[in-house]
Amino acid sequence: MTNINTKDLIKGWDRNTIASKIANDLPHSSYVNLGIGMPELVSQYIKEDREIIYHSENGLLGMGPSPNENEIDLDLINAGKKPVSILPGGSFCHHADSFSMIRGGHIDYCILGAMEISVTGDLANWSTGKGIPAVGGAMDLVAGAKNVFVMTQHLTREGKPKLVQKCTLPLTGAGVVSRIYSDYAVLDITDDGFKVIQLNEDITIEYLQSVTDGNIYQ
Amino acid sequence: MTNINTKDLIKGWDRNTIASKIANDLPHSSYVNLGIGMPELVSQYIKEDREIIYHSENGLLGMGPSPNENEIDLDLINAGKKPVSILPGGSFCHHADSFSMIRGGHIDYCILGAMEISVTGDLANWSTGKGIPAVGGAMDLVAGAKNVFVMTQHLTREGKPKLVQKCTLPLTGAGVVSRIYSDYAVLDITDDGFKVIQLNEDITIEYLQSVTDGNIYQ
Amino acid sequence: MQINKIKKDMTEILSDVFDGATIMVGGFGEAGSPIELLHGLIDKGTKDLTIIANNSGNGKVGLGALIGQRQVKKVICSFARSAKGVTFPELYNKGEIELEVVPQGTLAERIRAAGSGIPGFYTATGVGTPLAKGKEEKIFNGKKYILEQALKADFAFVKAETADRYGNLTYNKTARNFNPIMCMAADISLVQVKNILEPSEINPEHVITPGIFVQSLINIENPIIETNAIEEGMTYP
Amino acid sequence: MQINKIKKDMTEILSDVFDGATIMVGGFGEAGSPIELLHGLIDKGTKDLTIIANNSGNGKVGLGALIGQRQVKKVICSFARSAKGVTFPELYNKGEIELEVVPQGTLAERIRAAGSGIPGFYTATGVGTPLAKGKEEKIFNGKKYILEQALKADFAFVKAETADRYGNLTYNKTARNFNPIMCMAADISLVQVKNILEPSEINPEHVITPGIFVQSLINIENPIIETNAIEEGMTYP
Repeated sequence: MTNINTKDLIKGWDRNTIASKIANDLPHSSYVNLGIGMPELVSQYIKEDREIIYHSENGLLGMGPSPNENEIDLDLINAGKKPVSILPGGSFCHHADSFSMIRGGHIDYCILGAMEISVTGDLANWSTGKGIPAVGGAMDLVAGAKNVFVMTQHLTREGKPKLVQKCTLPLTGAGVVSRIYSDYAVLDITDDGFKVIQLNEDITIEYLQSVTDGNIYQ
Repeated sequence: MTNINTKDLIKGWDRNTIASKIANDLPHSSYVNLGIGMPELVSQYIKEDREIIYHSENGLLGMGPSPNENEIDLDLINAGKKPVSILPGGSFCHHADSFSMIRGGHIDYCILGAMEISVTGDLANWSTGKGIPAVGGAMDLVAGAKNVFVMTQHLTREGKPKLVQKCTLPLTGAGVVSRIYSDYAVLDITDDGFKVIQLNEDITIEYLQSVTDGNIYQ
Repeated sequence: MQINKIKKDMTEILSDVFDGATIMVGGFGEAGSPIELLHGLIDKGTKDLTIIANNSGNGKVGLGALIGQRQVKKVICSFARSAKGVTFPELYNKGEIELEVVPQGTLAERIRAAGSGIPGFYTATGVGTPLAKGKEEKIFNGKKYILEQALKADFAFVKAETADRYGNLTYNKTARNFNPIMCMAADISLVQVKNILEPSEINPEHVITPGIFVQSLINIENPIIETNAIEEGMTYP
Repeated sequence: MQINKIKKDMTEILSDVFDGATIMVGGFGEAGSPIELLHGLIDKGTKDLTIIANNSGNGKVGLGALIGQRQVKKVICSFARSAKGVTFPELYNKGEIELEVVPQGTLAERIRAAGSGIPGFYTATGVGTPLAKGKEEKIFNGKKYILEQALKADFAFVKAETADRYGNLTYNKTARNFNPIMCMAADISLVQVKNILEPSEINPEHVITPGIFVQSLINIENPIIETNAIEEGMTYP
């Protein structure tokens, strides 16, 4: 597998489209932890037919949207340390209780970004192996949440596949990912490889295989 | 060691006197768990020069005295399931948090009754080996409290020593008791045996040895 | 669509409970004991239950009644010798019900562990006693500890003071006891609650059991007071 | 005599803190971070500290300042790569400060375990990753877990919203975070608190940290707001 020339790449779904696909797959009454960054978009695409409760691992259940400038309380922040709000029916707890929710399997869905995802569901998303090592709550989330969804570009900025036979970066967890939402496809991790659940309308399965380092099937 | 004829026994301190001796030995600002029964008397003898906080393992810190008949709330009970009160500065918690206080070494003193105490500080106080086995919180208390004090008659109703070379009954904990307050003496558990801290004014050290199955010294 | 965990009646809230289930029952003595839910189980006739609780029931009310109806095959508890216990001792002495004795703090921590995704932990409680028999030992900093395993359940039966439709709970005084950790440790937590409030009426700082640990609620405004019921000679059914 | 854990000034509350101590520092980012207590440590000049915290400080305020003063030899934390971190990265890149990385939930649970008398527990977090290296493994129900050990400290530095003289604490919103469990895990917990109330003014149902876990309090009515302080270019001392 050689790198793809990034100029030749087909443009896939934009991040809002990916976020709306994930939002559609979260059932009514789910407890969800959205990772910092791109996954935060998901909450904007939840339809009226369901209510989702957001968990932030720093002790906040029932997280609401960013407050107006005049309503900011620096004691009310999310895991990304940004000011947020709390919705009616929300609650605060300490860190051990918050991670009991995660580790105890009470969080239904956790949506995270990825650097690499292996065909067996291994995830690498916390360390490039360089710089100051910093893991935060990622290892707890992938080990504890009932379903771990990855939201990612299919390729790195350098045009290398993120879906790989075997991760080369330090793992966040082994065999933890259940589903991947990329700009090219929605794929499940199965015993037989990456199973395509939905393919971007502009690309073929052959193209998808050519930008994926691991068996793809439909 | 044969049984003592109970008619020949010297009468020792009464339970109120024993309770007041324990009360005097609890320092200001101590967190204390009083076992069900005789140890509950201790709280009546705390002097004005100190404030003691009582813990009840069913999730009550800052336990106060029995309420008046018209103030009874059956949701406010102690570990013996009797109605109690809560003092200003008290708090409620769940059972895991309550036993974190015990197991984590935050309870300074725990005062318990005993069936047998060995010369190495083993305690048996939960089972005669007959009937329905029921341990409650006794094993947690003796394993977790910083200081385990025993409040007891020196002899059983049948005139057998409770202070023994080796316990014959099922243990509550091994090497856990630090001090014994009996009707005959106050004794510390030491490497050399039962060390007499205070002897009842009506009895001799020889008499004390004769009713104790284990080395006594002053 | 709004989340609403409030069920309309006892039949609905108990609909998933099955024969052979393991059920945690909250309460310490009568405080926090979900008597009406237990009576619902008697009405339903669910059998071969394993009960995890601190006690084994008083009189012929609540857990005492359920045991009396021979719906329970095993009790896991810390103290099965209550002054007012009648049904458990009778069956136990005839060898018709099993008992597993667990120290109270170990029981609480094993339940909390199950709810927190901790499969096992070490404790000094019970070391050197008959209750350490068969348990793995390990030395930490020169001191001996035993390995205790998480204790989980299919259902938790819980009594709370207030709730909202999300399942956020508060309790009354020492009726809190095992209830919050049992909500964490069971696959499905069923809660009987005195008062149901609007979500905005419960201060998020004061929630004791967050709704994530609760699946179903039923409003029981005036629950039976066990002490009074036993004094009045009540038996159920 | 009445229990009164309130100290009169920073010198008194910090009097027992010694060179080489292990100190837990509450807070997640700036929320709940005890900045004034940390500045007190800078004034005192205590050295060779091991800090246990979620982060490694922002700017040159609070923990960031303490590290900048080279009073810290080691940091145990989950995330030492904050956007506003300056002093830790500088020393780390020069090899002049040690770092132990612990997953955030494992960090919280190790702290809670220390406070609860649990010397070790098993978790799935980190299995198969570089952070599992050297840790004992055990299989429960066919799944692999690693053994994590309790993490205790000589002192906890904590920030709370309200307190009474017994040391009962409440927190403000997500400023709760690590503070309650750190109070449990330290031999001596030192708390800076915005408001001191009479014991009867704190509802016993609403206490988050019971006074048994707190040794000393100091009233800091208007604590520094880190975000604003950094924006204004504040450095301490």
